[in-house]
Amino acid sequence: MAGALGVEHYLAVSAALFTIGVVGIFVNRKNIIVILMAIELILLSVNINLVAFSVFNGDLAGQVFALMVLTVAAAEAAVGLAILVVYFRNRGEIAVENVSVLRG
Amino acid sequence: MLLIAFYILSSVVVLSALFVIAARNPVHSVLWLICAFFTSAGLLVLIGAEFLAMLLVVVYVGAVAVLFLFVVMMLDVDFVELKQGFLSYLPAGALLGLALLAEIAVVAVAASSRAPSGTFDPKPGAATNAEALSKVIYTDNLLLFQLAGVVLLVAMIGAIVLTLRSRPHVRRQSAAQQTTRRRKDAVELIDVKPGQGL
Amino acid sequence: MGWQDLAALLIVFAPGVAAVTAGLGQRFLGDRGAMAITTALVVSAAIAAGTLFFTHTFGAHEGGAHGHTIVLARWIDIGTFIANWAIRVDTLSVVMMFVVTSVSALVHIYSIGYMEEDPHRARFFSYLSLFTFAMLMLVTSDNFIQLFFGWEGVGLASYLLIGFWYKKASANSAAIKAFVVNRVGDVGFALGIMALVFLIQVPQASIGADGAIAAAYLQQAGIETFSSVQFETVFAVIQNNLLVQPIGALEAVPVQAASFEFLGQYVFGLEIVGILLFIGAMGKSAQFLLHTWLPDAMEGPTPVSALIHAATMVTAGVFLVCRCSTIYEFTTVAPMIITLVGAVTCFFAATVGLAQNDIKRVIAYSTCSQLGYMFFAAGLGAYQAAMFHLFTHAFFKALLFLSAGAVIHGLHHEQDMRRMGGLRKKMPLTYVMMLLGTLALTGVGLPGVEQAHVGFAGFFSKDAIIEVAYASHDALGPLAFWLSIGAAFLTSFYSWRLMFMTFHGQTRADHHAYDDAHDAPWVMALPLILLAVGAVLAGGVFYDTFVDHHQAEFWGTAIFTAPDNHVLHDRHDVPFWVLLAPAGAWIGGLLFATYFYILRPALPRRMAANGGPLHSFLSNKWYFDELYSLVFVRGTALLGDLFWKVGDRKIIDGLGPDGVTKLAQAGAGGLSRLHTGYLFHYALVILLSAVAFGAAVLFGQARG
Amino acid sequence: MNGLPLLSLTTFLPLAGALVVTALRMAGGARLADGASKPIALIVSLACLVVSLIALQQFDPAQSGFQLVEKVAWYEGVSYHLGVDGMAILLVVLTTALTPLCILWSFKSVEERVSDYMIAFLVLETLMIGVFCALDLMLFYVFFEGGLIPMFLIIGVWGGKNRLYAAFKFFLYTLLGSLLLLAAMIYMYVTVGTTDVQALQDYPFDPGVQTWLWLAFFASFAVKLPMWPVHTWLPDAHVEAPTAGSVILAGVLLKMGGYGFLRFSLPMFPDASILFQPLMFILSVTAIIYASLVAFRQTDIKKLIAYSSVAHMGFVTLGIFAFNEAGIQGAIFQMISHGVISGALFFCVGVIYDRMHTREIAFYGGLVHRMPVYAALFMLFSMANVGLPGTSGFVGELMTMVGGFQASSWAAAGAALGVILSAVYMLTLYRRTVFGEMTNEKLFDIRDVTLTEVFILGLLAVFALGLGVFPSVVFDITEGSTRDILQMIGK
Amino acid sequence: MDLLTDFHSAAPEVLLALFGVGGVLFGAIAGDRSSRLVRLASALALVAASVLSFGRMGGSEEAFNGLYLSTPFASLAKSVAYAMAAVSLAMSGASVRGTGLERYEFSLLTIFASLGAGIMLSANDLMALYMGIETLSLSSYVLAAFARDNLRSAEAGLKYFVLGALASGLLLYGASLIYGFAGGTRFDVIAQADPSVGLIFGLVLLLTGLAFKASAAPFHIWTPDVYEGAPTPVVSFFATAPKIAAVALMAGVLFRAFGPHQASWQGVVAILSAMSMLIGAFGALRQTSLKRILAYSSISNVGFALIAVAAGPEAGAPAVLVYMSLYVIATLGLFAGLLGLRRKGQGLDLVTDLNGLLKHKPGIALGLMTLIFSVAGIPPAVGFWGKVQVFEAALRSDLLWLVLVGALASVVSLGYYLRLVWAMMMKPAGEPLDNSDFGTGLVVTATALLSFPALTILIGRVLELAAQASVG
Repeated sequence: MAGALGVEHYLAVSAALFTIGVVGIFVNRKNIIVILMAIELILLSVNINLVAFSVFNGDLAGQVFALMVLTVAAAEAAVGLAILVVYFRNRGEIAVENVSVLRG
Repeated sequence: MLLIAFYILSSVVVLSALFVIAARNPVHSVLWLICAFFTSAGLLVLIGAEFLAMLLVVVYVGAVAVLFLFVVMMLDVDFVELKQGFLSYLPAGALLGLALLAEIAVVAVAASSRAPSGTFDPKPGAATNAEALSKVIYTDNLLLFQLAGVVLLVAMIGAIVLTLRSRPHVRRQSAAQQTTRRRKDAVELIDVKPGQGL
Repeated sequence: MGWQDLAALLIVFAPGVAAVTAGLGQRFLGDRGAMAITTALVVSAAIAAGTLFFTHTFGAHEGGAHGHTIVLARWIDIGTFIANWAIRVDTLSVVMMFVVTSVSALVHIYSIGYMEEDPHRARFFSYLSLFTFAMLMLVTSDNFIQLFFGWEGVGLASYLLIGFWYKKASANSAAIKAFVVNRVGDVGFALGIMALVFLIQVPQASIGADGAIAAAYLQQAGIETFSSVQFETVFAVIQNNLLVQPIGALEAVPVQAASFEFLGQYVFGLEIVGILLFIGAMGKSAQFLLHTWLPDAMEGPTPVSALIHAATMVTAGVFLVCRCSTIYEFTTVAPMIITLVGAVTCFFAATVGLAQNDIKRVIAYSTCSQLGYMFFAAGLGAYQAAMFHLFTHAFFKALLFLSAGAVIHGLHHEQDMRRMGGLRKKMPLTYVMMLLGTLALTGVGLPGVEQAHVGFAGFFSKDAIIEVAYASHDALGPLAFWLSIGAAFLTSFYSWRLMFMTFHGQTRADHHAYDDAHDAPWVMALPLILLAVGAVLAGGVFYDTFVDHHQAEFWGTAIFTAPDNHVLHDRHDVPFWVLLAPAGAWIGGLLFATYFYILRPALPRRMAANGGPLHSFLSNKWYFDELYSLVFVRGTALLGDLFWKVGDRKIIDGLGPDGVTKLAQAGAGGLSRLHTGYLFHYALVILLSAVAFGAAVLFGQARG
Repeated sequence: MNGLPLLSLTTFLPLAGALVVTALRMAGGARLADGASKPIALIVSLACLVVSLIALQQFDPAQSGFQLVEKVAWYEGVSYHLGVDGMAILLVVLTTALTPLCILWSFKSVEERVSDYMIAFLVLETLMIGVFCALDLMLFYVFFEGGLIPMFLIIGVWGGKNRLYAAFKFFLYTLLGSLLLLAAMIYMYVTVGTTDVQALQDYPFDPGVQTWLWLAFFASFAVKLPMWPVHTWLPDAHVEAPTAGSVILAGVLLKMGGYGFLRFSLPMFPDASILFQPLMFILSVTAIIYASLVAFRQTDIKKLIAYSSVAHMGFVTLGIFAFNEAGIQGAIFQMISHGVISGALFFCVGVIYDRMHTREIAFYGGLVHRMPVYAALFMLFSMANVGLPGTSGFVGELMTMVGGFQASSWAAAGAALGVILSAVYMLTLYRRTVFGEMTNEKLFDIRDVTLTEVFILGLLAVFALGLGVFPSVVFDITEGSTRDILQMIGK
Repeated sequence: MDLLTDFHSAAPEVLLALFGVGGVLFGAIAGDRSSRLVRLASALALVAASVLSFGRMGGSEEAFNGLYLSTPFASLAKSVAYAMAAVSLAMSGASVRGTGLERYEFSLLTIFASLGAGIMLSANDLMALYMGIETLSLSSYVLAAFARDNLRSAEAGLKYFVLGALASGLLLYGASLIYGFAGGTRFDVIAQADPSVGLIFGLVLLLTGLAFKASAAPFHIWTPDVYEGAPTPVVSFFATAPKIAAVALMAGVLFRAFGPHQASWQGVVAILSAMSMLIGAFGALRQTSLKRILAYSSISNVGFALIAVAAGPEAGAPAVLVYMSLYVIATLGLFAGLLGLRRKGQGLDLVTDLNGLLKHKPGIALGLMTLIFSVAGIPPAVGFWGKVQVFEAALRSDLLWLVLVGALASVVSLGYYLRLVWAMMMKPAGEPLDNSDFGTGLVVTATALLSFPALTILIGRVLELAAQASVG
């Protein structure tokens, strides 16, 4: 049914997404929201990985795992955005470059 | 056929992901993110993981992405000056990304040379993918399900505790107060004598 | 314990008690009390010592044949290394006790007058007694360690007394110099003791019938190998040529042939022991190269110079060499070195004496020179002659010093002979005493008429030595002989120079001082007279006993003479001119001195003024002080600064703790700067690390 | 009497005293505690001295091996194991004898935070005694390193101007060495399964392993001793420490290094010890000469004496690594003698420091005019430090050199050079401070030693002379332990 | 599949979860006035959970279809973690007063975080592990930003969140690879898998995530900032339960799931350990903020604990437990001092604020000094034995170089520990401090007495317990 479609294809996509997400986190210097989105990309790549492994191994655990990741991603987004809002209220901006009161 | 679909979808996924981090306007980023989720859902459908594909759309696009949009709008950031200097950091980022990619590639090559032992099956022991999943989620993986609940609870408490502000001077409606209100509390009859005032 | 033992105990400990009482109790006793106690105790010791000496000398000789030891207490007792507190009574120690206590007693008495005006008399007398005690411990020791105790003890007393006037910077420097130079010698001595312990390791098996003493000792200790620092045992081992097995040696060899590695060289054990011990003697006796402290020591009060730096302490080196006659009899190099050093010193010191103007310094160089005589005598095997000269020298040199003290006292502490002259009339007694001393020193007597015993003390002892030098078959004998003749001439010259400059001619003194000049009071005069008696008679009276017919019985086992050593006997066979040569030398010296200082008194002053390399060479004491100051004093300071400021601070601390601290701080600063506070930097760090770890593991996986 | 755990009692009596003072401090406030702490500390330390003397009396020098042993299991392979041999009991008594003197001294010279000071001192005493009594390496280490803390506080709180630097240097330097010791110790524990000293002494370590273990132990003990070139903490620590701190530092703490070599390095790693003998000789002789030369150029009295300590400890290592009876006996004797003499010298410095608050040599001069008794005592200790026969300093130096000579004449000759130099720097110091004219006006009113000071210095003088004249008192006691050590090293 | 059995096996966590949910309901009704009550109740609940965990030390119990495994090792770690969390929560009372932190959610989030820690420790499956981590993390993010009107707190929360999410992502990606190559998520399944490149690479990424949670260098980078910015009571909690959980989890995962592949990860852990020790030691040298110093101290101490992890299961497991327990006890005491001491109503912030503590509060100063020496591992304080155990484990596994690095780090870190002692004991007294409440003194004294002498004397019992927990 899957023909030549193999797990490595999905791994490749996932790897690309993962890399983009990772790079996105620190290439971006202006807006924290984009960083949060990059994190979502990473989680997406993980999900693709998990599902692919799950399906190609014929084992459901991966899909359950992906389900959990999905849930957590949502929760994480909520908490992350809440923190962002708190930060914005205090600071009045969300530029990544200026988040450096704490250092040294 | 499947392969063609896969290639199309996957290129869209990767491109949209790229745009997510490259877009000048965060609103555009969110939209590209939604696009990436949609196409990923398509990728999942290709291998029969329909239930998760659906969840991806529902949870991500329906909840998370909208949340993002909401916050982006709410925070009313001056977008003009943002995104400057993106390019100057790109080489370093690209280099690191390439290194990471190379490592994963090594792993992937190893993976393809030594294919996973199992057989392709998105719905082991069940008619549909959703059924297969539903059989295990509440039984074998009860603990996880409960913990997911806890995580969501924590997220909820967290979001509320951080963002909810009880403003003491804001007048709020109090149903109990309204219903228990009696006439004598509200109205006072005063006999005003002319020429005297109150 | 016979009366002799009791007497010996009294002799040794009376001064010790005196020192402690006067030192600790000066607050309660007061100056007079302290002086009274110390003088009384030392005088009683002197009387006891005199009694002991005279009975020993003129009594039954068999008593002196074998010495004996009074053990007082255990001192150091580690395994086979045992040194006791003990008093050894034999001829050598009896002679020394007599010399030490008698001179000391006279100096004590003399000091009562001399130190009259000093506010710290109690301290002074305490020191004097302390010195006497230490010196007595030295001479009565029965082992090397106790000898060393006394050895350094007299050094301490000398240090304290030279620096007695602690306000004077020069006195302080001189005291330190004396102590340190002595320490150099002491270290040689200490190394000698160590080498001896190293060498004398006698395995039980090697003890035959001959080693009776050693065997008994061994049984008593109940051990297999023993070493010793006790004279009796050590000398017995050497004389019997027992087998010894130096530590680390593979097999036992006879001690006289035993050799071991010392500072990288393979050397004969006894030779190295002998040389090292002699280095100790050189320091104490101010021999050539280690002589520089003695003239400076004249900074101390004059009685101190008489007692310590003329009569007793400085002769300890000679005593040591004689004590160790056994060692030197079985070695060849060590005695040659002694002879050489002694001969050179006797001449060198005499040359320097020519050009000194300080009255005490002249006598000090004279002492140095005379000690040289004693040493080369001992080096040539005539230990008896050395001891004899030591004995006579004690009297006439003490006399000279005390007389000089009387002059200084009379002139209100003027020591420069250029500001003296013509004192003969002002202080006639002192003049006579000084004259007697000079006659004794220069060795005036009738040569060749042996049985008549006509002459001053120095005549007998010094001529005996000169004859020995000629008679000796030693390769260095002729050198010693000619140097000693030369030195005798120079001695005569500078002695008379001293006499003439001080007592004759027109006075050059400040006229107040000259008018006030007077003879010494009786407390000072009495010791002078007694010493003069000694200076006149000691030679003639004891000649037979010490170095002639009765010497063998007299010395008994105290001095060991090898069977083939006939030098004392051979000296009787020297040609007549050899007997006349010393006389010629002193007459020549007298004539020259008369010419320069009586007939043409302006001449030497002009010579001194014109300088001339020879004069400045001599008056600057061959530039030894300058050389040592440059090499040792400056060198030490330089090295000290180098090690401290560069070594410790820059290198050790700089590279060590301080440097590391700086490095750590810098590292901390770097880390702190890396911690920019920027999210993307943090993310970068995390990702980079992850990638790096991944790469490392993949690489490792690929390889392994 | 035999039933009493004498060593534990000796060890922990001071700690109990410290707890009492602490309780007072917490409950009654600083003022009350300050007043009461002095008599309490003195009484406790004297009681401790008495107990240690009883222990000494119970100790039988004729027996070999450890005596007065107490052993309680602590955890696997490690036990609370106390016991002493001749060397240890003497060092214990040295500690218990010096501490009351230090405390008595501090009555006057410590004015601030008296109760805290007494607490620190008593705790320090416990730890020091523990070091010498411990027969388990782990226990030893606890005491050994624990001692850093009170000493750090003593230097840091009651020290001089530059105390921060000195206290940190002291702590970190010694700690670095100790940690290597710890690593080696744990390695031994892993290998043998126990840290019991006797068991480890009996265990035949492989020669290659011995080398490394020896080096690790060396790192610790060399710093503690201190040996050249890791000695530089000592002058700084001494200079900044209060008088009593310097006394304890020089008198007892330095001895831990020598004790460590004798108790552990030699018996446990005989092969390595022999292998490193040349190195130790070189370092010892370098220390003797180098430190003496540096001492000669010092301008600070305490620093000078500190460097002299470095030089004198060089004799200790020289003797120890001679591997013969004379050397080791001499080394032990030298440790005790140095404890007395250097302690006394630091007290001597303390006398004038308390009066003038400076340790600059140049400040002083001509003290003998105003302080004749002081001058006499100082002279006595200077001479003892120089190693004049008749004082304890001589016996230690001579015996270590005799021992050293038998192993290497070079070493002995080098050490002998140090003997000359010691005279140079001590006499120069004495001359510059005590002799000469009194030129500094500030000194005109300086008072001679008080009765307390005379008592303390006099007592030490008695010991310095007594041990010099009758050293057999010590040798008889240490003979057994020396034989044991030599037997274990196979010589 | 008896649910009751499962719940019984996981009783401590079930208790916490139930309490948490109940607390939410109660708090919602009672409002912020109830915060004090909720806090006390939460502390009690944690104590109860601790006791329950301790009771489970007897043996291993599997539950929830093998997702959950209660090992003696985990039970002991949990017991300590819960107890410490309880104390940290209880003592936070004084310091949150009047800072806007006095809200009941604070206690509940702590409960949930502890629950997450507990799940982490008992996880026998990658998914359970992940859920545990996320429960803990999400609560922690919120807690860090809890002082929401404070910019520093918000920034701390933001940084913690962003980096934490990144780390989670790495961890997850690693987990997905492990799942893919091992064919399962259960630890026992993973343990039986062949060591393929994918598995090992996944492990590295997983380790990255775990190292982040444990704040092991170089993934420690968030720690100083978050410690500095987050409210002190929160930091004191961070230093206890999550720390133990993260380190013990790392040990658990590596020992149980990757035990057979020790050769692959030993090097990584050893490097993590060495870097942590060194960075923790050097980083703090020039810091002036107390909390930053404590952050570096925790990094360094985690490094020491990781030595034991690198040493492998046999030698390392008890050492990890002992080390972390002793460290956490002492750290807790230190935080109690920091929380309780105030000057003119302000908490202590800089090292110089400690000046002259001995004069004003001799008891607390003495206690804090003991605790500092315990954290630094100087005998006779009990922290020393942690160090000994760790070094012993390392030497049993031939990791001498780590021991040497540890020794170096010890010396360097003493540089700043001594600075604290210096400030407290030797600096001239500053302004007098406010009266601290009874609880502060109690906690400081109690932890100090535990650090020395109680546990020093009873160290044998402690070590036995740890050994028992690691074997059973």
